[in-house]
Amino acid sequence: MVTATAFNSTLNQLAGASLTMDLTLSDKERAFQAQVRAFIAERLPAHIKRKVEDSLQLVKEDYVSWQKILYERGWMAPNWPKQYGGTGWTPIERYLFEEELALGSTPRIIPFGVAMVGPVIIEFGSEAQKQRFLPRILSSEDLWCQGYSEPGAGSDLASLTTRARRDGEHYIVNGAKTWTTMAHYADWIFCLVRTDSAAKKQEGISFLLIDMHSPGVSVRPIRTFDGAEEINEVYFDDVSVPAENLVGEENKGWTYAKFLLGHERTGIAGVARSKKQLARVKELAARELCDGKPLLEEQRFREKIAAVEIELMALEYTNLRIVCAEQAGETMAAESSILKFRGTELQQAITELLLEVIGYYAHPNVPQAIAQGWNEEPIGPAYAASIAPLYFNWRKTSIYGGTNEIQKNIIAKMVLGL
Amino acid sequence: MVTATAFNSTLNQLAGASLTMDLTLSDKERAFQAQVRAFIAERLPAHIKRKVEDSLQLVKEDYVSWQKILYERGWMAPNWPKQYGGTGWTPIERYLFEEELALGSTPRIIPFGVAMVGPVIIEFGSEAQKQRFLPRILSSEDLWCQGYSEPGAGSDLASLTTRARRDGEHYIVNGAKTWTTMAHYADWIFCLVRTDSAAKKQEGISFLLIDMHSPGVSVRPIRTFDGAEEINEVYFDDVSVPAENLVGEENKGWTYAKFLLGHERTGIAGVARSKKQLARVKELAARELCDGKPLLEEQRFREKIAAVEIELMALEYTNLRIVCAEQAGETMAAESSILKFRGTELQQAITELLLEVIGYYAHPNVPQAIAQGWNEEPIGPAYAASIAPLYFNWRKTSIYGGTNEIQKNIIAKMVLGL
Amino acid sequence: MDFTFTLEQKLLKENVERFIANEYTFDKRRAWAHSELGFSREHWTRFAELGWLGIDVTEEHGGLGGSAVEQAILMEAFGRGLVVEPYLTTAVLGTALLHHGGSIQQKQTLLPAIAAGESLIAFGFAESQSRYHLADVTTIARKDGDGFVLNGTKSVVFNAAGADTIVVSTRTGGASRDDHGISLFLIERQTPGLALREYATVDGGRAAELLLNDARVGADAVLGNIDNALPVIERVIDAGIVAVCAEAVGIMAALCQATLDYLKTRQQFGRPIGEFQVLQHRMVDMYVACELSRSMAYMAAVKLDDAEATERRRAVSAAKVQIGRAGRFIGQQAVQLHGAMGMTDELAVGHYFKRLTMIESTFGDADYHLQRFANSE
Amino acid sequence: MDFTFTLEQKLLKENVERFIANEYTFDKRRAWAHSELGFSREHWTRFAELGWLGIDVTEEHGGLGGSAVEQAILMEAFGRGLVVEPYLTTAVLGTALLHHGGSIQQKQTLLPAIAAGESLIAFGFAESQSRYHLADVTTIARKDGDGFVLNGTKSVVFNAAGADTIVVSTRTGGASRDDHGISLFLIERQTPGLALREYATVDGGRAAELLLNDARVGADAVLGNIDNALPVIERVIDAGIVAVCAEAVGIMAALCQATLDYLKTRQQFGRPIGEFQVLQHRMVDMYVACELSRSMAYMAAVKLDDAEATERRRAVSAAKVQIGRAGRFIGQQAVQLHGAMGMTDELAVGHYFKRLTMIESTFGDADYHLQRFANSE
Repeated sequence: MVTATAFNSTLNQLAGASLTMDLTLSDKERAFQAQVRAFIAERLPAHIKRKVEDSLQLVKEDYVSWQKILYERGWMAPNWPKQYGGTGWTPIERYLFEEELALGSTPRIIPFGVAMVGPVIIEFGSEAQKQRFLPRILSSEDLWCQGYSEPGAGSDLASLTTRARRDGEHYIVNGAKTWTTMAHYADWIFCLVRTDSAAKKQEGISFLLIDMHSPGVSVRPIRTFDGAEEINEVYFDDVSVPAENLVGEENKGWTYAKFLLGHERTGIAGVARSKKQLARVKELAARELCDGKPLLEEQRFREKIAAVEIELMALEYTNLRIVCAEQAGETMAAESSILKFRGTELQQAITELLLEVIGYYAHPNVPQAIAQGWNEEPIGPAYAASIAPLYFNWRKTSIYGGTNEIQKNIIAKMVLGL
Repeated sequence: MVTATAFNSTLNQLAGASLTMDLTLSDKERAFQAQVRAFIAERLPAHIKRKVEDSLQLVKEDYVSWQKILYERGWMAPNWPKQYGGTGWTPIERYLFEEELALGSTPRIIPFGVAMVGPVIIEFGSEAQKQRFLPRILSSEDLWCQGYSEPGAGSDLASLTTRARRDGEHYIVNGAKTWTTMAHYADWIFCLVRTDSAAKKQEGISFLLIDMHSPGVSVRPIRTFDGAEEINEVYFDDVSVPAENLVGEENKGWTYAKFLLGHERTGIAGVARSKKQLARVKELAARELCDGKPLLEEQRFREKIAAVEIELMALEYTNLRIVCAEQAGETMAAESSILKFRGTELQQAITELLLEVIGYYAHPNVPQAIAQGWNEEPIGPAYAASIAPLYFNWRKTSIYGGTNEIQKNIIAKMVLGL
Repeated sequence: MDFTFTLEQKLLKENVERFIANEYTFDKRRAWAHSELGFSREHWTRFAELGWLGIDVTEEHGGLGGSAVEQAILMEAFGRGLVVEPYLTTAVLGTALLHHGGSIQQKQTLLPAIAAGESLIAFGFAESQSRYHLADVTTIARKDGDGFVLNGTKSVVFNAAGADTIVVSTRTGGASRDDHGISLFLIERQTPGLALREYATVDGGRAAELLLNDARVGADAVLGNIDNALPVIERVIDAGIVAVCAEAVGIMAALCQATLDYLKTRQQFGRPIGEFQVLQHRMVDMYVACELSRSMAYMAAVKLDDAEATERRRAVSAAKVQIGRAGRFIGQQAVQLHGAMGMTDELAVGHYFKRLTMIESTFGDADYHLQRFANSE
Repeated sequence: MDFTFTLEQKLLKENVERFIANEYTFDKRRAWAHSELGFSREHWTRFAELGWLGIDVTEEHGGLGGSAVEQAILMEAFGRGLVVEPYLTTAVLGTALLHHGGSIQQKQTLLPAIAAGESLIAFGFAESQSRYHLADVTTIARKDGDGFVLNGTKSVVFNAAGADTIVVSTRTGGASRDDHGISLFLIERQTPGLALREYATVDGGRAAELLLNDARVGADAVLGNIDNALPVIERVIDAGIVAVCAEAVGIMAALCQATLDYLKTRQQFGRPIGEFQVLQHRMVDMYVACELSRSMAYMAAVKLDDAEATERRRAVSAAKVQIGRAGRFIGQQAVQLHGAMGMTDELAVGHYFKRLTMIESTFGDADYHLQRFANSE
């Protein structure tokens, strides 16, 4: 953990020892990039690509079919050790891979399995758990969701009240989880549950894997104000969970949860997806008119785009510094919090630009137009329908997964020692 | 004190009962305004006016001679009750008066006497104190300064340690005050001193008036990084102060200090001075060139000025709402904190624009050029020399008199009930 | 100078606020918004009875002969209630069009009907290429005998499908984007050649794309002077801006109140989240932004009626810039401070945010009005 | 790809940081800044011995043949020390002028002298009407026999009075602000007709107004091609931008460190002020702004040497925008968080702030470079 000396360490340590500072790709890296790019171009189904490009709604099948394509290629879990199905790539290769996924307009990988519970099982799970769960995560046979937040415990995760009572070879779980993204798609949920209510807040919490198809589990969708239905409440009513589904030790769940938070760095900033989206801003601004000329020719708007583009460059090269330092073998502190809060701020800024581009055509509410299989004549330009919902929906990015305020608390504490 | 219902009260209560909402001046108000304007035009010495217009350094004589002119006219203390030499003006007339002072490029009135200690003496002082001090404040025979902050106590005023020990008919004062603006000009200082060190923090503090010419008082100037020498440290070394100079009761000084904070509303936002300064931005931007045209014709810069101008309008009309509500007999809560933090933010924003206008000519450091009696050829445009020092010096406005962070704490507590 | 409400205005304010608080609950509002008509006819009749629809109608035409300040008081309360009735289009834009462009005959016919709640008006002033520029008009009105034949498309015409009369801006002369050559026409809803494609809007309202395909109107359909309607359009849109600014202030105040309540009640880490200083200061910034916006909305309301054209334009554009920026900040932060709760469709917060967002672009966004302001001197 | 320092670079970094920490105290710096010369000749000799003056000088001319990254490493440390020695003008701008414009003869004469610390260079590229536009040149160079006669004024020429050779941009053809028709000349400090008016700058440096009154130079004084010097000037100024960006990063880091230390030690209300969440988050924003700036400074340093012209310009302008904005924010907030202490001349904080402020306008402010970036595609 890095403290006050941070200004002279961590990010500042442009570590390693090569011949020259070089921001161009090596031949090997370039070949890798080309290979990934060609694979995506060849294998990503066109209808999925179009949905991603136009910010239309993806359904479960879109995610799963793309993940299976990656799985077949062996590229589903670049963040895993090779022995469990990882790729053995360097941090830079992983970064390039993420970038190509974004630039190629692929669906996001659902993170709950491969990026979240997977590493926890690999690090803390039993051999049996590894053999049972990891292959099915890789193959997308099992989809996962995350049972952390509760109605009474949002940012203050540790005050959770969902209880798991030991009863012979089982835990009996009662309680509720909320804001559970994709619970309606999921086969499994990894949960933080209270196993010792006498213990202090963060102690007495365990990390439990629960089959969503168990009796007593029910899911209620929560509609968000943009019109989407992607989050849910999950209720546990005397759900019986085999004790073998406990990860690690009882009452040590908080440790595993902390491991998970901030474990994933690559891609958390979303730079490549933001670059892609910013290119879309320019494309649409070239089509919209202002005083008879393309809006993109309006100096004011050009500079507004440029300002965001520069901020994005700053985040991109900071991300690269972190990746290169990782490549050089450095351990990191709260970098993921920096990448997350700046990344989401810029993602949101870009949706604001999109909204401004389309002017009055932000007003029509045409949810059918962004759903699967709509073929009617659009209202206004076809690209407009998805933009206001996107702007609204994207407000979540600074809230979910730890609000940006929480991220700053983390940086203040872990990096600055405040 | 207003709490959570603030959104429906205070500012929202556009109180009173006239025939129509009217933002133009009545005939009577207009006549008043004309009278003030004519007086300033006639009586303000030209060399002082020029200094104020060009943000040059004012010396003691400039302040005093202008204050004496106001005093002769009976306009030195519009904020005082008529019986003590006030003007008997309405809040709107006082607002108009302040505005004319600003637009007429008069020096600021030194606030420590007439705006600060004066009202405290009027409210809490003895009859003898009133007779002794008030006339000499009005006539500028006595200049005052403020002894609040101490080296160890900045925002946390109540932790002050300057002691006053009662010794018969005197207090013996020991300690130091700091950041004391104009102490080097002052004849008197009003001080918060600790008279009971056993009491809790805010109790045990008294409000004492100390003659700066007393033996044991010494003043050390503190140079600020802009090059100015306007603040000081004031040391008290066994200074003997007659007990009759205690204001109100011993150990009740904190009450009087709180009365003083937030007592003065008119003019605290500095809207009129900011308008004047913004006009100067435009004037200079019309003289500076950019691509062979006046910088003011550059759309980008015009809009940058416009953005500040609009923010200033918003503050101006909010100030007017408060003044009109006061005129209608309403009591206010933390409005002065709002006016102060927004006012200083905009004052600072305008100095940033000035800085940008002059480009490279912010670099030359020519302190003589802003001091009295410099007649050499200027380096670059004559108006440039004062601008960087002004920008630097004006950083103080969000610090002195309670930082803007403290002002927000006050609003959170007093208006929002947080 | 008096920047305070008169007794009458206070009374109006109390009345409309009581109506909103007691009868315009969020659940009912949702139901009306989703109804066939998109709003409540009962309310509309009630508005007429209370005189609200006739604020901008002179007494001789059966109205109250009020001012933009009274309209702003109503709109502010309507903002708090997220009112879906078409007050803006009929009782602000509609009446303003008639006042500033209407003939004696047109006024006599329509103003009493508006005040009585019997006639709804819509105004089509935008086109797909026009963005916020009111002179960027390509819909053509061609002289044909006594009357005119109209062809073209108007975009995002608020409340058009429910309107009895639709006013459209057309080009009768000049090149595209010329100030000269713009004319206004009153078109009856049932006119052949007038087709609408209606849709819901993201803020719970209704709008339509309006297609004119050889729609024929008589000479009496001309509103104001042929070729010289731009000043009328600008004046009318300025009235609309003042109204939405006041509405936005009502929304901002409601969001501030909701957020403040949430900060005081929501517990995290063993205390109300309102004890966290970062959230306190954010809340202060929201509160101050709201109050600054309120000052600007009412300032613009006063100047709309009282000031000459340049000063009016500056005041109105300044208010729109202030409110556009404050609205975005307050809307986003209200959602943020509510955390995940703020994202739900169930809470009113998101719906306030959506309406605020739509107000941002209505009648020109902050960039457009900053430019208008900067170039107005 | 490798965005990390090489072993050599790390060594350089350690050396220069040790030099600054041990020998360049704030008090000493103040004394040197106020001395007759404005800097320390001893240091200059030391810089030469350490090879620092020859980073941008090829080995054949007695230098190290290093890159902009090494210069940036030095400049970052110089920022921390608020170094007053004329490194920027001589060892960055001076060497770049020679590299990109100099004849073999000129390089052979001047580069070894620069590397050895024996020759100081200044560059006059701005004029009172030019603002940041490098082609806005009105100083005239008229052909006269074999040589040229120069007339005009150059503004705010950094370190001119101490320089042995001053390079100036002049107009030899074309109309004002034309890209074509700009030429560079090397002028010896003692040339008749060259007059300087020297002054201190607010950041502790020196500059001068440079007056050319029939100053005559020979044909060998031309640097680069007659009439076509603008690309050279742009390239040289880009190198200067990278250098001041790195310097600004050093200053920002120093301000962040000083502010963080202050937050941890200054007690108010019975606890360190660093426990107040608003100040914690402000400090986080400062820290992150500093790190983002560091990334951009080194990115621009790499691209200065490696990229083609358009990409180089974009990278350099992007860095200048980022650093201009971050610098203003960090500078202002460092003063603010130090409270009244931050206003004193005694503390280094205000002096860092002043230098950062001057860097904002040096070689073009954020607005200028945002425009350059936006129009570069």
